[in-house]
Amino acid sequence: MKLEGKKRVWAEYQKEIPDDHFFYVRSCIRQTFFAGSEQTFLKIMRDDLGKDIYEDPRHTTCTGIGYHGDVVPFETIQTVVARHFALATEAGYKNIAISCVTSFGIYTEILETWKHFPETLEKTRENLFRATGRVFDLPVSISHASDIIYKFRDEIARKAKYNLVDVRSGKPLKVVEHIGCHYAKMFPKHGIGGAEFPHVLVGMIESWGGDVIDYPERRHCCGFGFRQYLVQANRGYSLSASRKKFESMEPYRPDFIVANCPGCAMFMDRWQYTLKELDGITYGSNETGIPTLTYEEMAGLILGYDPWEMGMQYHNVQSLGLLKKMGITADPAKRFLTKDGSRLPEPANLLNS
Amino acid sequence: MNGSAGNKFGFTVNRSRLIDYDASDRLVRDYVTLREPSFRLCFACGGCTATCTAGQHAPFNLRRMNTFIRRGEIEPLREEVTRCMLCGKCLLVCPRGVNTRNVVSLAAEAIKKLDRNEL
Amino acid sequence: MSTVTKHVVVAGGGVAGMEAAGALAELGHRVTLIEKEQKPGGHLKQWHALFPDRRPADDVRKYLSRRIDNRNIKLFTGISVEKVRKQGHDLHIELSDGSALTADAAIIATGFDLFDARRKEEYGYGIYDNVITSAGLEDMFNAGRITTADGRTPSRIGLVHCVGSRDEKVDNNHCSKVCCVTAVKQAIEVRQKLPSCEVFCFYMDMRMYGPYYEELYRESQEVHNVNYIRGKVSEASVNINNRLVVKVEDTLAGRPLRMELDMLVLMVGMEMSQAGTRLAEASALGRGINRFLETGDHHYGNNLGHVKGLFYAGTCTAPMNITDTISHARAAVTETVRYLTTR
Amino acid sequence: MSSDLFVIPFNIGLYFILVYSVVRSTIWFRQLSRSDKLRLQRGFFGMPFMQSLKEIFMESLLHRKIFMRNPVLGYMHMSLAFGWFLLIVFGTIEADFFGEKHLNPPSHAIFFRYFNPDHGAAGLPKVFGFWMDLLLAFILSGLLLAMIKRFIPGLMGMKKTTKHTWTDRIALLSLWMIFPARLLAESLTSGAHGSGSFLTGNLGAQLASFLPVAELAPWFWWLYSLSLGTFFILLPVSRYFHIPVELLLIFMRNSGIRTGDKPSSLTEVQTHACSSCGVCISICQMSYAAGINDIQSAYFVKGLRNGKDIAAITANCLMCGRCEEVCPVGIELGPMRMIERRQGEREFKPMRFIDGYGLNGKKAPVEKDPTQSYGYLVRNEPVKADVIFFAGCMTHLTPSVIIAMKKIMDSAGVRYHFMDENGGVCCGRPLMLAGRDREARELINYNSDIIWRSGAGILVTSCPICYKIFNESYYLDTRVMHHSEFINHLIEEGSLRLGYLHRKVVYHDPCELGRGSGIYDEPREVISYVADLQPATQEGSMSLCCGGSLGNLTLSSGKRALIAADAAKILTSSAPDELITACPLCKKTLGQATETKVADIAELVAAALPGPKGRARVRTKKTLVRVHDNG
Repeated sequence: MKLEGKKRVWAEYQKEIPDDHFFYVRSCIRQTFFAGSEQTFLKIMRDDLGKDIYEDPRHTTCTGIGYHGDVVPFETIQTVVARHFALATEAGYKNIAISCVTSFGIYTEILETWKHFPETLEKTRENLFRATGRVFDLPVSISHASDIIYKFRDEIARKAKYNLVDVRSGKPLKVVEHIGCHYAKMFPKHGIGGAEFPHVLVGMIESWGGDVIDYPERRHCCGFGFRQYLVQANRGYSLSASRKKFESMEPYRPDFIVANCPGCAMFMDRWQYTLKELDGITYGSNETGIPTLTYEEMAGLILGYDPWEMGMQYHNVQSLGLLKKMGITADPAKRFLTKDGSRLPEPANLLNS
Repeated sequence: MNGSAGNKFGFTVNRSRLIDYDASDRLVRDYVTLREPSFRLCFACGGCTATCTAGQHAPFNLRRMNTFIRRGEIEPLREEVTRCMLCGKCLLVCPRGVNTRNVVSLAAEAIKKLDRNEL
Repeated sequence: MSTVTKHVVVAGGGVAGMEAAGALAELGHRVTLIEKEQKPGGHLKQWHALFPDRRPADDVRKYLSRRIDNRNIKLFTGISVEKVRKQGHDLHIELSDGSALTADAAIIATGFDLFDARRKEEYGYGIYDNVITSAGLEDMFNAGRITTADGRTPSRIGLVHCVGSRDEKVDNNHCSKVCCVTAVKQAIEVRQKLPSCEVFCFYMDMRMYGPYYEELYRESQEVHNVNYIRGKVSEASVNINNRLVVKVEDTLAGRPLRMELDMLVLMVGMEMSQAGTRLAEASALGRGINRFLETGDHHYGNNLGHVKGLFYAGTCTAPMNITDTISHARAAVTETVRYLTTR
Repeated sequence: MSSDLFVIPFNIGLYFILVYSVVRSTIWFRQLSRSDKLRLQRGFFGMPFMQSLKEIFMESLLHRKIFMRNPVLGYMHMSLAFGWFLLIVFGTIEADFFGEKHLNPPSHAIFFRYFNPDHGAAGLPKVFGFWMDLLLAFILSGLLLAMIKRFIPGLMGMKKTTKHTWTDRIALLSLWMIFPARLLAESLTSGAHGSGSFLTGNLGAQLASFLPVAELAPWFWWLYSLSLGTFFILLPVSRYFHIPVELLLIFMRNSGIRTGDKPSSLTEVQTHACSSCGVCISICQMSYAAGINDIQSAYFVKGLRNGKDIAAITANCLMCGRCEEVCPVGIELGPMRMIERRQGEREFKPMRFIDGYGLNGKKAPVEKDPTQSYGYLVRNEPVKADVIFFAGCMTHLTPSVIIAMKKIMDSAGVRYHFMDENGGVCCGRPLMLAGRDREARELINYNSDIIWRSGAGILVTSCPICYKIFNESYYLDTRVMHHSEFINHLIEEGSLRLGYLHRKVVYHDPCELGRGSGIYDEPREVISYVADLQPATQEGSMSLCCGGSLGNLTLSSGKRALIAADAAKILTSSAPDELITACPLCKKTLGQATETKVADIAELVAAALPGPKGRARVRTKKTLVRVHDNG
């Protein structure tokens, strides 16, 4: 592997990420499954990086899942996204920060469409105005939230309380990074590092002391594939895609997986349990499962956030071993207790618990 | 489809359609090629399949079978290979002079041997 | 034939330029041959053996050296032709060193550039240690050693056809014509030099257009046991043993295929050369959709541009093999001489 | 007198081989099927026995067939076999007449000169001595030829000679030693005693002039006895076992026992009856046209005899049947190979001679595979017709034949159903040729069903391959006709009006039609009715294979082309306008090998049909052309 080669590719795929003043749009899946992650992101932005990031409670789903699931027409989704732009315009924001990779792909696709087919933009303006009476300006920049963390990765590294390092051996942790397909595969120039060798998570991991695993199925889809997952009978396709990835990364003995897409993080976490049930195989060292983190959680751990406060206990694969390896003391007994000591519901069938 | 899979999930892991070249072996190919070197010459024009007598009645695709044998994918051939009537028409149309009839014959033989662990 | 000596500038000292210069000089014309590299010979300099008969490339190199060994030819190396402009009856030719020449006619033979394999990022050229190009393999043949980056003898090599050719993603819809037969030739050479090494060609179509090419293809299967898989490699990666893993659809099986390789050779195609592009743009020469120089007529004016007195030879007009390049250069000379005598 | 120890090796050998022959024959007899046992018993006490004796005399002793094919080779075999036979007969008579007593042990006859060194000075003994010397000279001349054949086969008109195993070599050496040793032993003894006739006497006298003949003589008597003894002992494990076994084969064959389709005593007797004479090698097109010299019947039989893995040899044969036509021993080589092909898929277990109950013990009966291979075939509604035309797979690749047949049948007003017009099912013969009878049977059943339900009286096929299996292996209530027969029938019944084409044509007999089915005359009658039929260089029972044969599973296309080119060259040597055949495979194969137009008999006949304005006449036809067997 020649790092210069990768650096050259990375240098070709750099994009402008604004410094401050973001309009944040949340992700359906992330706020459902990893609600703590979005909260962590906002906290990092506001408290650690001192940025202005605004979210409007009136913003809705982008309807991307419906769009990819063939139930929401393109005209509709354009109008929904236009409404978000209108909210940003109304709040005086020109930089959009997007939590979800599906949404990021949708926003990018729509902006590209409007660029190449201006009549669709006009039609959308008309549709939005007729439906809501709102008008909007086109945003100046579209960033995925991971782009923003990527941009400030070195600043975070300077404030780091922990590193991606095995505290006992001093060796870097081995990290599998997974990029959501819609982040760069559709429009490589909109993703940091392009589609083949994305740099967005690699940059974070390397800045924070970890080693990235470049395994053969690195580019492969996690298996979400809307139509595959949304129809229960088709989920076997989804599951087999995830298994392909696990089998491919397994020989490298990864310490954890990190994804920038909420769907990917969810699938690569949950499917490990399903595969254990169906195939009888548990991946990861000592067959304990491979912890799957969101990049917000990874950044939060670096900055010393309480893993239980970030909601990491609600992952199917528990990360106690990982935390210990990083030297983070987190009391397992407090995983399912609220701050005031009352019990939280405890999920069944946890791996590595 | 796995909709009726009898487990609590209602689906199972799909079998991969991937030809994993490193996970399979080429015993049948080697058996055939050693005995019929002209097997190497096939360039998959499909002439044999087009003229095939058996192929008019049932799925029997010598062109694709040759490819599978070369890749070491024997599973799909187990039944197909027995459908040949050995009539020899394919011999006459093959532009590369592959002894197609012997290829099928040897492939069937090799698969039987494979199943008896004799390859 | 002209009895009066004329001055012709030949831009580019590759196969076409050398042949054209030699033929013109033979007819008594004064030729200025301008080559941007330090030595003439073009891409042929890098070749070890030529298809289809695998004769040493040196044979043709020697022929071309003899061809330009003529006192009528003045060879300038290390400079390039930057602009050609009509000036009265003559051509005003500007060179990269700032100087200029006046000529009665000129032949553009700026040739081609090999496709930069790094642009097909998914193959990891320049990133994975053992992804090389066809030119790189030719270098290995010249060096007499085919080894992986860590010095091991490869046990399985894959050759990917159409890298940078017939690919809209890199804006090259054209076929580079020679890569298929080059792959077959190189596959045979690898099998001969490393008999225990398996060789796989991943092709979209086998375009064996020239004489004895198809025979070579047959030989590669019959005698050398080269394997062919019809399908374009979609991506390459490395596994934990630092072996390459390629993914391809075996279109004849109708199923995706994955295999490990020790070395992946990218059969890089031909593109209009950068030097030729500069010259064409500066001189306002028309170019086709494939970005090569557009000729006056595809069938009977294939050496003509639209500037009178300016002729095209070789791969600056389209991909072609050495045989066709030499013929094309000779035809350009015929056109040039006709122009000089009837002007 | 028997105190002379040198006779011991001979005696051991002789009694061993006698006992062995009895035991062996008994085993073989017991392994025969009940009906074959009855046949043999009946044959032993009837006409077949006389026939057998005659055949043994003509073939085993005189070697008539080899003689007719190759006089020098015939002389060689005759001198050795007949000469030796006479030597034994005369020697026994001599010993009986002039010996000390009647009914001497065999050794007395064989070593007569030793025991009677002074015998033959004058009178009747002298005449006998002369004859004995003459016979010995006769044998020695044959031996000389045998040696020449061994080392320079070309001189004997042989291309190749069979390869020998080590037991063969020792047996050969001992055989070669027998007569020179006898010559020297007798000459030395004669020299010492001043006896002997023109050969032994003169040679003895010569030797006596400078050698101590009396001291040397016993050594050569030892050598003579040892050679005989060694030869007899090695006989069962060498190629020379054929000498006694051939006699048994003749009896079996004349009693009506046939090879059949399963291994039996007869197949085993036949493997041992082969003398490896090599005639089958010289005649084989794969040998002289394609340079393949290790698969011929002699090698096949030898491999079978020696228990070698002969799967490759078995498969690599055109099954053209030419070798069987010329085999001097009359071994049914085609059926023998077919039996082996049927065994093909089974695991190979080498057979050793000693432990042998032979082929019967060697292999299990054909495996019964319960699964159907062609279960996918759908039974269609039958079409009723008087005549069914079955083109066959190969004919579909020669559409001109189909068109011609349609024209002919339409012209003759035949109401026919074209059974495989839209692609039928293979007749099963190619599977059968590959030894896969079970699968073939499935196809036979499928096709039979269609034919039966059609109610047709005549089944016409334009493919000899189909023809053969329709005739031999289908159970039909339908007359099966090759299209050449059918056309002949149409002409004879006067329903086909044909003109005459002024073309010189040569007819090529397809293997499956001629040798395979015995149809030689009908095509010739048809052809000579419409064109000028010229004789071919090799035709009838010795006609050539075109090279395309489906009988061979492994022959490469390149080798096939060589055979085709050679056959085409011979067939077109008289520069005919057209080369006519009656098989689509021959047409295709030969068509690629010659510039001469190759046409099917149907095409020729169709060309002779009257055009819209044509004036064809119905001629009475009876110019019978007979095949000249030049075999």
